[in-house]
Amino acid sequence: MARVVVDVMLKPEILDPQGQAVQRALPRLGFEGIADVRQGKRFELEVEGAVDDAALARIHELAETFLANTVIEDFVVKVENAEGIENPVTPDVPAKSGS
Amino acid sequence: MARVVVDVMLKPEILDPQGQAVQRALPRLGFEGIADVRQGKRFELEVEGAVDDAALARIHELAETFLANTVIEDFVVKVENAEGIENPVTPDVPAKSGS
Amino acid sequence: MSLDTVKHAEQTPDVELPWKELGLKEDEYARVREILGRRPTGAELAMYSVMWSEHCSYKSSKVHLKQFGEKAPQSDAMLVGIGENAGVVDVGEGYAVTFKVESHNHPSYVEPYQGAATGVGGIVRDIIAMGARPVAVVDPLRMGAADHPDTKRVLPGVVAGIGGYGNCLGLPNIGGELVFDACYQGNPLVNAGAIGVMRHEDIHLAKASGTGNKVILYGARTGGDGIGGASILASETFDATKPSKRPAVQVGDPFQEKLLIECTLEAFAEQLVVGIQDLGAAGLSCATSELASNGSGGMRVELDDVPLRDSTLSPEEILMSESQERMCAVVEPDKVERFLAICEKWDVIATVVGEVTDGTRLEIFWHGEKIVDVDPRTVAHDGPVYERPYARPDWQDALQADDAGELARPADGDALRAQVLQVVGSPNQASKAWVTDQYDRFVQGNTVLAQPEDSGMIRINEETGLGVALATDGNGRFAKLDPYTGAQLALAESYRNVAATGARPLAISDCLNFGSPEDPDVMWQFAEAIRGLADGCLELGTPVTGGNVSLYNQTGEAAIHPTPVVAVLGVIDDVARRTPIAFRESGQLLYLLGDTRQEFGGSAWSDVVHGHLGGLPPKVDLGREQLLAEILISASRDGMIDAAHDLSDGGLVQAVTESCLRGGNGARLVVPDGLDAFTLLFSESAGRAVVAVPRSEELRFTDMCGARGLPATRIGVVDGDAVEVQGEFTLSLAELRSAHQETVPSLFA
Amino acid sequence: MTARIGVVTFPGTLDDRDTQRAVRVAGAEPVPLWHRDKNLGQVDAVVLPGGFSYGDYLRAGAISRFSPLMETVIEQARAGMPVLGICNGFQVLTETHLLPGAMLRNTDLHFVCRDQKLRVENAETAWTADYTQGQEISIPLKNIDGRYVADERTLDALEAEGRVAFRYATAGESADGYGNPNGSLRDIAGITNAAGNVVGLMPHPEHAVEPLIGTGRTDGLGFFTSILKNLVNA
Ligand SMILES: Nc1ncnc2c1ncn2[C@@H]1O[C@H](COP(=O)(O)OP(=O)(O)O)[C@@H](O)[C@H]1O
Ligand SMILES: [Mg+2]
Repeated sequence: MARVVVDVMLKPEILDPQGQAVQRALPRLGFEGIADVRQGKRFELEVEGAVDDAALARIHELAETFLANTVIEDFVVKVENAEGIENPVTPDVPAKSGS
Repeated sequence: MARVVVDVMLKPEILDPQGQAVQRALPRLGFEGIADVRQGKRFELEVEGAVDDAALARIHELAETFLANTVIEDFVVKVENAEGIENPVTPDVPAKSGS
Repeated sequence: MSLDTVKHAEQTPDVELPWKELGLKEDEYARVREILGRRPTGAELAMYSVMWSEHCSYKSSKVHLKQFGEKAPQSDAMLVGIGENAGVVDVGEGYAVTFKVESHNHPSYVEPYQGAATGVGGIVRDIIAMGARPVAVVDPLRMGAADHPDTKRVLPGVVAGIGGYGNCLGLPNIGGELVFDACYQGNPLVNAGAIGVMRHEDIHLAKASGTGNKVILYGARTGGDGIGGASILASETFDATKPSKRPAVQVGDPFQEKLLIECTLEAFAEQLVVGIQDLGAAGLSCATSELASNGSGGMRVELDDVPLRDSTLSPEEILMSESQERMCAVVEPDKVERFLAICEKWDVIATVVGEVTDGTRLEIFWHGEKIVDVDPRTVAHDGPVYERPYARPDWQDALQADDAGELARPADGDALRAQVLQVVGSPNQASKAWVTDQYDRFVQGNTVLAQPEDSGMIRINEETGLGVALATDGNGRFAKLDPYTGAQLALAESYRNVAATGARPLAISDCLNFGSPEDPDVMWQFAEAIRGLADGCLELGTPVTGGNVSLYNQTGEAAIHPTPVVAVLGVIDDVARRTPIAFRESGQLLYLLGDTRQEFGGSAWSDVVHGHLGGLPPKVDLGREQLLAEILISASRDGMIDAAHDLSDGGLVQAVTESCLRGGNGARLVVPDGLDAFTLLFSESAGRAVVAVPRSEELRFTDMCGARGLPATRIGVVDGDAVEVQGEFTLSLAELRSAHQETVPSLFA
Repeated sequence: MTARIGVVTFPGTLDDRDTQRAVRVAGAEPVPLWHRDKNLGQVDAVVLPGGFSYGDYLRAGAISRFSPLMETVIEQARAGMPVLGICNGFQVLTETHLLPGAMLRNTDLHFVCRDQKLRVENAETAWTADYTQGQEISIPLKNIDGRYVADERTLDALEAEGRVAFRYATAGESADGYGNPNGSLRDIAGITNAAGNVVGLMPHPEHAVEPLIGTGRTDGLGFFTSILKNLVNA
């Protein structure tokens, strides 16, 4: 079983109240030097069978039509390898949110 | 400015209804072959200055005391390199949620 | 290219501006040039184009809307009328109430959650801007067919958005509607209403007066949201290097809005505010031009001082941005420090961005250069006015001739029983608890009545029990059959719902949802609906305090049903006397008030059983509505009735089902002389209600009805655990409950 | 001398005024407390009311718990001062670890507002003494992050020590307010610390103190009369 990760973040120009609330709390917690915080969603999909281009294309479509709302969100699809390092996928389909 | 990513996921033994809702919707959308879906949070921190061990240790502490609630959640801290590949950090402090 | 300053505009009269792309018509652009005596700067063009849009200028609707003023009934209650952010009425004991309904239809289709959420945010800011503490919200909704896959996307998102925003803001949701109809498939209606309460002396208006007073912008930072038009101007014409896509959808931050409420009310309480305006559609363009034109002087604004979320925004974009959760206050110089301190206390960013001048111009500066120099009235109030052509549609006669009275009726008691189950279990008639249970109705601790009661009711004064009631209604099917009557039926139903709870109707607000004004059929529907509403308000003595017009609700050529939604506000001296819908006591007598006629045009029965829409809607008799209301109010005040439920879509059987389920008691009904069971159960004649009368009060109650000339027919008794129609059928409460309560969850949960 | 009960306001707190009213209805004196202050100003007990402090962003209660006032509340609670956390207040108490476990999104992912039946499991805490063991009460529930979770060991310990203060009553039809509304483990609606002075629960007793308002029941008043007696007897 392979793991594919879809990260969904609000587009940079869209207000992120959650990230802002975290950032504004940091000084109170004694943390400095963090210029910006954005909060998004992470989906971990356990895929049966091979994660080939066809499978990735389907997951990309899933992300675009369902996991993310591309009116306000961007997403990235990644395959996690054994070391836990995530490689962003750039197949024929663009990995960044299309529309 | 460097980007550090903190991924926060519910511990495996905790019920994740959001992930389940996604998974349940998949067949309706015509998707098969996805055995499990978990939904978590992704924080992108824009760090001023160098992301050295000291900075990472502080972010680790931030994640442990604030970004994640380690009663229910695990977290991973990663540094994003120029290619967008995220390397999990395993410094002296354990990268998986401790406590 | 360099900054398009006023000076530059004077020197380069021939520069072509993208006025067309910004939605201005040729003659409108010519008019702008004429007003200014030169070509506008990019920033000025941006302001005129948004402020002269249909949404902000009411250019197609103005000529009709003025009837609300011309036909306004005499009313001592009106403190602030149409034209301000929201109307204000006197409810006694020194209290004033402001309320309004607005639409957020199009954004909610694109992004249901955020569209609906920001709809709530916008209406609540209108209420705060009047000086009031918001105390409740309502949400009249119209969705596409219940079983259409896209409705499964839109409705749950809209409900989650309304709940997500309103719940987080701490406003009880006390009413609304949810109607499904295929005509709304590509264009759902998301209307949101709010009520606020203040003392008379706390009423605030949107005007900037007093030379030297400071203009303070506070709340969220300004970002690139909702500035479609302006970014055309900014990126494509003036600076091609800019990202050309700015988001058309805004993300709401209810937490920020909650802070805005608290800090604004604290500033009001310390009398720090001369004038105030919320930032809604058209953002700073609207707020500055309206504040300046309603006040006595001019205004000077330094755009560089506006706190930004995105430093790449152009001045045009800053002026147009519709970023949520922002307000603009005018404050005397020596009170600025205190105002800013209150904002700081609530973690709200506040910045002085300008001041009131002794001139008459609105002047806006960027990097030290003047980029706007206009008479603010010309932006805010002197927009174009259209006399759009309208004509009675050629299909209207055929529609009305298709009489619902001809439809096949149930042959016997068994068939009638089956149709009753079918109707009370249909998506439109079924319980909406799945929706309303996602809304907090208890917060603030003053909710006397909420869904599924006839109207919401909020206590205002803990000591005296003074309260207000609000109901919203609209029936697009009736309005399609006859828009004049349909609008009056919406008014009558909402009025009746308020009276049924024991409150006295005082005033109304409305949200008029229609198709394209460029279609003469639609324009006729619109004109007729307004005429009906204005005539109706005059007759009932309930003035229109304000409202909202939403046009262009259509998919391609197909317009939605004309959908005027009417909100009636009522007042009750002591909320302890409120009348709920529940049949709580076995043995109480059921009386049907009003006349029941053969009226099935546009009815729930014709829709659910026959998929039919045709004929004429029920007849309206506003004098009768008034009489019914007086009886319901007197009966509540004098303790003569224990329950009342108005009759509307679904007819008597719908009302009895709801009252039985709510009270956990059954009812035995007898068909009175002169009526057949089918007509008794399903007719939708207006001006009716069912009441439960304790036996000890029967004589007093019937005497009162008799003396005042209201038909009151005894139709049965509260009893048992079934609804039984003698000689026809029996339906157990359990069976009715599952039919009524399982439909909506089974579609959407 | 009437008891003084502090009611904390964080940015985004919603039920502070209602809670003050409930304290008043019970006959005590409500004292508004502001999150930025450190000083509790002579109060005998503290209520952390419901709402969406900091919008519930990040996690419900996660940001508020770092307020200056909470430092003092934590200190005083450890020293025995009665503290009641309602809904968001309960979430704050778990984030501070004054109470074990955590609160997650309801299993059906919806905000739920309803009149909820509860069983009183521990009628000996500072806030529940006016109820009887096993008593069924009905008070409003309204939240989206109300699912109580803790690991099995913690849950077993809570049960063994009698620290489950309230459970959702599951006996009847859920339409009537029975049933576990959010997937809370072991139907837990509220818990207490070992000493019985710190209690947290998801439903809202402050919305059920007047016969006319809300659900029309006064089942929640017992919380506030309990604490009054507790303080007078102390
Ligand atoms: N979207 C909604 N939001 C809030 N309350 C609603 C909504 N839809 C329906 N309701 C409530 O449900 C109850 C029944 O609605 P409806 O049948 O439209 O009432 P009526 O026919 O009396 O106008 C009313 O109390 C109404 O306020
Ligand atoms: Mg009604």
